[in-house]
Amino acid sequence: MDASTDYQVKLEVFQGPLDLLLFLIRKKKIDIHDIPIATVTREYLKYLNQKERINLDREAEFLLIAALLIYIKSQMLLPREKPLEDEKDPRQILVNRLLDYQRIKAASSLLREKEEEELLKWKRSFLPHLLQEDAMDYIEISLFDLGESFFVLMKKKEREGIKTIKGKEYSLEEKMKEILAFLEANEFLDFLDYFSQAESFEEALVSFLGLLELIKARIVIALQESHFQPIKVWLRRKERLTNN
Amino acid sequence: MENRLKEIIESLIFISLEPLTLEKIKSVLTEFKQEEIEQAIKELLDTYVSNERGIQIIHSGGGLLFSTKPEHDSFIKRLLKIERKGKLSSAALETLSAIAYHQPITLAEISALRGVDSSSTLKTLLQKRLVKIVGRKKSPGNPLIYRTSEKFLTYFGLNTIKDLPSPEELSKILDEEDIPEEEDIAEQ
Amino acid sequence: MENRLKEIIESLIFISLEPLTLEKIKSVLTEFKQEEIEQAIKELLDTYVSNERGIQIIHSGGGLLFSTKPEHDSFIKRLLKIERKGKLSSAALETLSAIAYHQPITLAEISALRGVDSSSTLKTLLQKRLVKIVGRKKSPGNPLIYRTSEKFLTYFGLNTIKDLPSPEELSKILDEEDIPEEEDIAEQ
Repeated sequence: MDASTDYQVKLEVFQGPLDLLLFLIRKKKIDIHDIPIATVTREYLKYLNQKERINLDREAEFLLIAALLIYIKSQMLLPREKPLEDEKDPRQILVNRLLDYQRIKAASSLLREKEEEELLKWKRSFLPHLLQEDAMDYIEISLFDLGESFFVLMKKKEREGIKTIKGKEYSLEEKMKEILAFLEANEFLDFLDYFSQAESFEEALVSFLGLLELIKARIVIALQESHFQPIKVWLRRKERLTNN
Repeated sequence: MENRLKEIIESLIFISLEPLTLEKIKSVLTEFKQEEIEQAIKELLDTYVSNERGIQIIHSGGGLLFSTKPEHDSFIKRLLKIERKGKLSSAALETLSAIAYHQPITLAEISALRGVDSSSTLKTLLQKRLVKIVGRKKSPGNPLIYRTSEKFLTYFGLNTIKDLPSPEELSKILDEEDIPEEEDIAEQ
Repeated sequence: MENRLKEIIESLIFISLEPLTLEKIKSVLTEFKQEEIEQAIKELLDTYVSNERGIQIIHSGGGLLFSTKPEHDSFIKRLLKIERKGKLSSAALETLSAIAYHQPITLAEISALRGVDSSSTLKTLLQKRLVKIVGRKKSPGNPLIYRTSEKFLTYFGLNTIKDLPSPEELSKILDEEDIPEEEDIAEQ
């Protein structure tokens, strides 16, 4: 293989600096346990020099390994009185990392094969037809789910953009009357819409408490068709009518 | 070839989200003659009738679909009950997350956080012993206050409640830019 | 009676969205002897192997699961109007391998193993439920630790994590491997 074809392999094809190093070692048919560090460093830097479009994060990762290579090279060049013992070989850290990485590469090509096999087999993602069964959306939850759920909840609240607190005072009773009046005039009340109209956090809170009271007193009913769907509030009387 | 056609149709019925109509089957299997397809469907249905099978193909909603048999209903119910034991609805999950991150907390506070009345999901969590009552708040009405339980920790494999991913860690993980589409794996 | 048991088990496997384990089958079918159940499962699997069927029962993720056959893939894609199923990115696969072979593992450890920052890949894997958080490491900063999930097993058609070759076996595979042609790598 001549030098001109060397450069046809773009840096982007490599997963990272270790991938590039491994590639160089394999290409030169070098024994991974006995790396000619000077040659490899030279080759590695040659590849790095053709960086055209790699982003800064990636560049830093590649440079980090370059620094390690140069450091090892300098260690190797230091005059020694007697030959290095194996564990003192400055290359050992690099060799270990490469061996670990090589195994990961091997495992990932194995997983790729398995993935390809499995993708040909289709499994159902829905509950099959049951004779008389209430299919509810139950999920197995992980710690990540729990955290994510909280995160989404907080984001939602942030977006709802509860406005600054004003001095005005709101009475619970007034709010309850207001909600009832709204429900008399309208079919139902869209929960989020209603609260987004609140002028202040305080007003939203009082409205909310008022609504809770009305629900508790079984005057109104709040329904949500499914999770993350808008919550609608109905007068109980009307709700019965629609059911009939 | 005929057998292969029968197999293909069977797999299509299996994977279809809705009852699979004859028209749909024909429109997918364009390389087969219509009569061939009809014949294969007939034979497929016969196989299911004659063999002792736990599942069946039924005509429903204008198409074909797989279904269990009524006589196995009680066993299926038992299985579903077991499968759901360790599971939570998404509403319960949300409630649990609100409690985990805001404990000690009252029901009104949970409901305010979620924007939905949370009393029934809280009840579920109490029944599953993932949440416990730890006392009353010294405020009007003296509402009960809740915390996550020891079982909650075991369920998630945590040593202490401090092991929960912190809101900062969560935003670090979740606020990352979205990954380009081509990396997505299809939902299975 | 025996046939009935086979039928019941078939319907249970069919109805379960996740791989159905032998333990679960036994815990549902308490009125049957364990040996009877095991025998019936064996016979059920034999039926599927010998008959020409469009669907099959596979061992995956520690249990039994229905799936279509690989050879019908193209027809199913036509039915579902899917061009191809998305594959994981190489970065995602590499990260998964690092986790699978070094679990439990922290993000910093994953990044060190790969030589590249792996936070956004890890996020993708968490969202795809292929990886889970299992607690914190007792080390400075108490970082979160990760493991592969049950879905990881099913996704790759593994029955248990032990189905993966051991690190020693991997090294052996590597030693036997030929030096790849440069072109091959360039195409990746």
